Amino acid sequence: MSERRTILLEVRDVSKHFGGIYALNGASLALESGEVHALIGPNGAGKTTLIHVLSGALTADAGQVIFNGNDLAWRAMHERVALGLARSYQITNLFSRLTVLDNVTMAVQSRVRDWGSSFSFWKPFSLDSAIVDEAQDLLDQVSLTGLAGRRACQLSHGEQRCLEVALVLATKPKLLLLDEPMAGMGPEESVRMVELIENLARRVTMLLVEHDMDAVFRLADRISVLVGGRVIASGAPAAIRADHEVRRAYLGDAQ
Amino acid sequence: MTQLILEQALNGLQFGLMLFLLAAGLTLVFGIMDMINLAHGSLYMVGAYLAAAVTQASGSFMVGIGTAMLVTALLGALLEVSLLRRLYARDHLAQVLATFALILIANEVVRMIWGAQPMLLNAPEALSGPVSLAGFFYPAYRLLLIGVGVLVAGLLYLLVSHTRLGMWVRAGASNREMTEALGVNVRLLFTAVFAAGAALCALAGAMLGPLLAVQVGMGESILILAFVVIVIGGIGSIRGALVGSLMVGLVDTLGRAALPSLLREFLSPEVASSLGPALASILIYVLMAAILFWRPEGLFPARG
Amino acid sequence: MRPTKCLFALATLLLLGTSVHAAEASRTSVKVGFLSTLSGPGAGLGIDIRDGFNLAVKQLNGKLGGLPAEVIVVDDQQKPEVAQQVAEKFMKKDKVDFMTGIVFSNIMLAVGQPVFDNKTFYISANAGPSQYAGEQCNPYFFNVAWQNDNLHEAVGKYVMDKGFKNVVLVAPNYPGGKDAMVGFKRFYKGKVSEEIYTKLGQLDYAAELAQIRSLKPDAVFFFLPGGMGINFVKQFVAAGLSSDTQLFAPGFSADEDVIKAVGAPMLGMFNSSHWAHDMENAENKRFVADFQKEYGRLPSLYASQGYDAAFLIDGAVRDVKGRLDDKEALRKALEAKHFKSVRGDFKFNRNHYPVQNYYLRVIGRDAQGRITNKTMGTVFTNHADAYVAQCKMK
Amino acid sequence: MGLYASSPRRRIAAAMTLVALLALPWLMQSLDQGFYVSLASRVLIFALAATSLNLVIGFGGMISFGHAAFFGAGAYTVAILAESGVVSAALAWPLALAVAALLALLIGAISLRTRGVYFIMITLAFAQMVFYLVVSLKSWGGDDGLLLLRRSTFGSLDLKDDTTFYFVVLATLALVLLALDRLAHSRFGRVIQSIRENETRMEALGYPVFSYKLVCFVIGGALAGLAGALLVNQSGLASPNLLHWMQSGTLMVMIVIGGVGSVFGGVVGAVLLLLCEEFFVEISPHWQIGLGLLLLAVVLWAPLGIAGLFGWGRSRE
Repeated sequence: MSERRTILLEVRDVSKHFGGIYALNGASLALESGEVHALIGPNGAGKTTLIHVLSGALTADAGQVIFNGNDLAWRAMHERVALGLARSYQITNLFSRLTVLDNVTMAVQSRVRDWGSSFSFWKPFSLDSAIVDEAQDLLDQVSLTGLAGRRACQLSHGEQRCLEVALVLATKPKLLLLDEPMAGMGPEESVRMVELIENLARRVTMLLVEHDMDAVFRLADRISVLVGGRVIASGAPAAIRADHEVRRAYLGDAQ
Repeated sequence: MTQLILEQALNGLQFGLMLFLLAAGLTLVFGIMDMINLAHGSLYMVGAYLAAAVTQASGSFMVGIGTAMLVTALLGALLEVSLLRRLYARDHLAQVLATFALILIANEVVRMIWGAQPMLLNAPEALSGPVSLAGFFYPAYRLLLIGVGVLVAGLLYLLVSHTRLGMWVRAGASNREMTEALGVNVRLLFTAVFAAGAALCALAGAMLGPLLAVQVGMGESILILAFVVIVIGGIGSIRGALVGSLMVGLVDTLGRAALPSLLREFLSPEVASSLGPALASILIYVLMAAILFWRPEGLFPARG
Repeated sequence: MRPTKCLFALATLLLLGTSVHAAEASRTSVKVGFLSTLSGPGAGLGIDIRDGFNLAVKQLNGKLGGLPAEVIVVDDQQKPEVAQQVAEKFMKKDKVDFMTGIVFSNIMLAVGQPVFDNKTFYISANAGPSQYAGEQCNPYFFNVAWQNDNLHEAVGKYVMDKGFKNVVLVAPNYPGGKDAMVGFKRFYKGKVSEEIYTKLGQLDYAAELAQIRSLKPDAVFFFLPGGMGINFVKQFVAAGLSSDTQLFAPGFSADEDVIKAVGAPMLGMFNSSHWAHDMENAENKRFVADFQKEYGRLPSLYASQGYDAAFLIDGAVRDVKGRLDDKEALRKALEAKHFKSVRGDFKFNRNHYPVQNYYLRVIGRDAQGRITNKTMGTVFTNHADAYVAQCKMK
Repeated sequence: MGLYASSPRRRIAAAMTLVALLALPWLMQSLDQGFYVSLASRVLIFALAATSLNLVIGFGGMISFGHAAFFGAGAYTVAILAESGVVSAALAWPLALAVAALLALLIGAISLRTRGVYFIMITLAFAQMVFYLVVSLKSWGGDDGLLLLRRSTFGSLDLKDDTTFYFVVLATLALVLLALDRLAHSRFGRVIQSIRENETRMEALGYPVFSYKLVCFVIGGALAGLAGALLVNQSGLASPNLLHWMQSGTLMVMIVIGGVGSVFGGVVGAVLLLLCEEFFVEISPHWQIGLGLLLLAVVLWAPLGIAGLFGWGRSRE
């Protein structure tokens, strides 16, 4: 961890309020390329709001977000994805009536830099076998190969979470925003998900929002703590565990 | 000139208030139940026909209006319980199509009962002349319409903002799930709101009958205007419906009256005479598109 | 796959199931396609034309020119595109010999050309657009009523003669309405302070009445057929305008259908017509009496036109002895007009429009206390339309 | 439901229907029932119009209540061009298509900023604007509409002949259906259908959703314009009623009865509705009650339409 890495994402003094309530109040954060960075904090601390601001679903009232050297202000959601920023959803958000394979092919197909845009009206998709092959590969990686023909809505909750990850991976992101990937999972499913994330960590930078502290401390290279819309501490897991202020504001309550 | 503007403004007010009678029911059904009801105009037509038929049979316009409101309210409640209830959970396309089907059915049933020719409904003799109003004549019947419109708007305001029932209705419009959780019998509330909306439709139909014509298809053109009103005002908001109705009524009437002569000031007479009416008739739709562009949820959104 | 086939088989079956005709050389029946406005605000006019036409056929024992008559009645809903579809069906499927019934000029103009191209005779019992009187006059078009301008010309002349100085004109924005204004102004040379065009089918005239009030004319001439006129007169009186302003209208806006709906406010209104129910001639007396017996109401001028249209066909079919395919002979027979009209006499001009008298009527109470039209005098004698010069037909 | 997939079986059925339709004029002529050739042209033109709306609603998931504007725009373009002497189909029809496409681009670019009910209402508002604008412009015939006294000319083809015209219409419809079938299986088709299924997710995957929807809306509008160009040639009148919102409603009824989101849904619906109208109107003037009840029944119990009942709709398990 001592070697100096490049900063992939920098959040500078971002604020966002709804009516009179500040969900984010001058939050700042820096992600180094290649790390798994966990974002923790009590409920209502503004974690999901931050994810929304980063992905472009919400616009910040103040502050700046720099991703890979690009200022993200005014960039639409799809432009951010093209820059290599992808997110998963806290509540499963799939094409529930499409098959599992179609879900993933739609995600693979989205990569303009590899396949060109999808303004192709005549050529049957079935001839784009490279896209289908890649989708099959991704299903392998999340161990859903056998379920390719099922509809997404017929999968179990854990399987749907895995499919969610496959969709995000398919966009080949530089940075992955994972919003509570283990929410609502049973113990066995959680173990599988942790393994999956560990596997991915070698290839992609991640910002992980998660409540499961065991998972967070096992996966994260660094942890930031968000309280009241502000990052109160950032550092290696051990340092965070030891941080006095964090213990008082957050972990103290939990443990 | 001032007299002309005043008279046109009164005309706009009268038109707007009658639109409000239709829009009030529509906006509540739309807001609370998230249901597009194209058949709202058919209730207006049915109300007008009932009023005409009962007035002819009984000889009394008041009896005609009363019966029409009552029967239309019952019909509305019946419709809600038997059919519309099944559509609340469906998508908008299904709602549009099912209620479009109701328009077709209602038109044919009316045609079967009362024939294809317009029906005659005359205002009471006493109201068929003009009254003197600050130096000029204005039709007494149109003044009555303005009075009724103001009265209904006032009553609705009191009902919605000062009674328990009104509180439920407002709560239902802004958050249905929460209202259910508070233990309000939402199904009954829906039926009641729908019946009340139907009664207001009948009132509008009966009141406008002597002025316009009681005929098949009368509901369709006014329905679109009512939709414009509630979209401008914000779906689910009674206040929005009132503001929207008055805006549409005044903009439409004054636009028709003033725009052609206004354009004549800037353009050649030929261009003005062809462009004037064209612009006047699309004015309210331009207004609606502009409002949706700047405020995609209307002026007074009920949901928040 | 099977459902598609089924559907197609069904369609074919339906197509085949409908009536099949064989072309015949000498006719055993006459087919008339009666296309008219029978629903909506203009319905009263179409219904009167139909009832007049049917009454004539009934008096002729269900025959026209001695051949059994088949009259196919269809509603055009006052929509040009509906009328076009019906006309096409009349020509190509029913293969009618004559068409008649259209009320409104815009519908007539939408339907006319294909009908003439198909060499089907059209006997107009109402619509008389200026186009068909002038440059576009056609051997297959006959009008037993009038040219659109005529009744308005008569009012214009009367208003001029009576010395009115400041007139406002109101008419719907369609060919008939434009013809009306042109016709009125052809004989009225005084000041017209405004020409107001309203939407066809408009029912609320609040804005127009306010405008009239501010213009302070001494007379208003309006041409608003059917329900439009009913509403206009009612609202005109309700607005208190009738005390200072004299209303004038062509017979269309002041006929029995309008009087029945409006009642007393119409008393004292002047209007023009080529026919009136109180005209003294044997044909008219029989027509008015039979019409009242059959339908329980006084006939309107529309009814008289429908009635005349049937008799024009009757006379012509009789003259050619049922050889309906000899179009040339049939045309000559129609031009010769082998019947006596209920309006007294008229003859066809070379554009196939009538040359006839026009009268002034006033609305008052008759001997039985009914509100109805009374004939006052003659405005024009043997009056032709203004467009015949442009017609190249011999 | 899910993504549209056509089976070989369905393709064979379509081919057989095509053969039957090719034989129709010959059959009708021999029975001296030329009227039905003309009727068939009309039905096929409406099938084309309904199909264009099905692309927007059924595939794109955009509930447009203003499709009549594009239908009418095509008709009026041809009629206005004919007034000024342009009668060549090779020129007038593509122009009608282009005008409708341009109008759809304009209306779509503004309307697609809104969602749900507001989208339905704003498309309706724009269609009403077009309607009232046309009705008020006297030079475009106002309430009366514009007459097209002569059909367009098309090289050496005599379009005045009902049978020739019928074949031109049939060829156009067949081509459009083929193209739509290809489109449904193309990458673009998959994208718009997925947007219909889950728009937010498509956005999160990096698709410029707005552009895809707009392109789909414009293609739908353009095809409606082509249908309008054909219709004005069939009927000889560009009537303001073509632009009326009831016309939009009727097209919607056709695709819902036929099958929303099925390539042949629009065709099935148009054929069924217009043939019913043609034949039941003679049985009873009140046949629209039956239509209303049928529509209600379809909405309540067969949301996938006739095509869905027979399983020619979207792919199933």
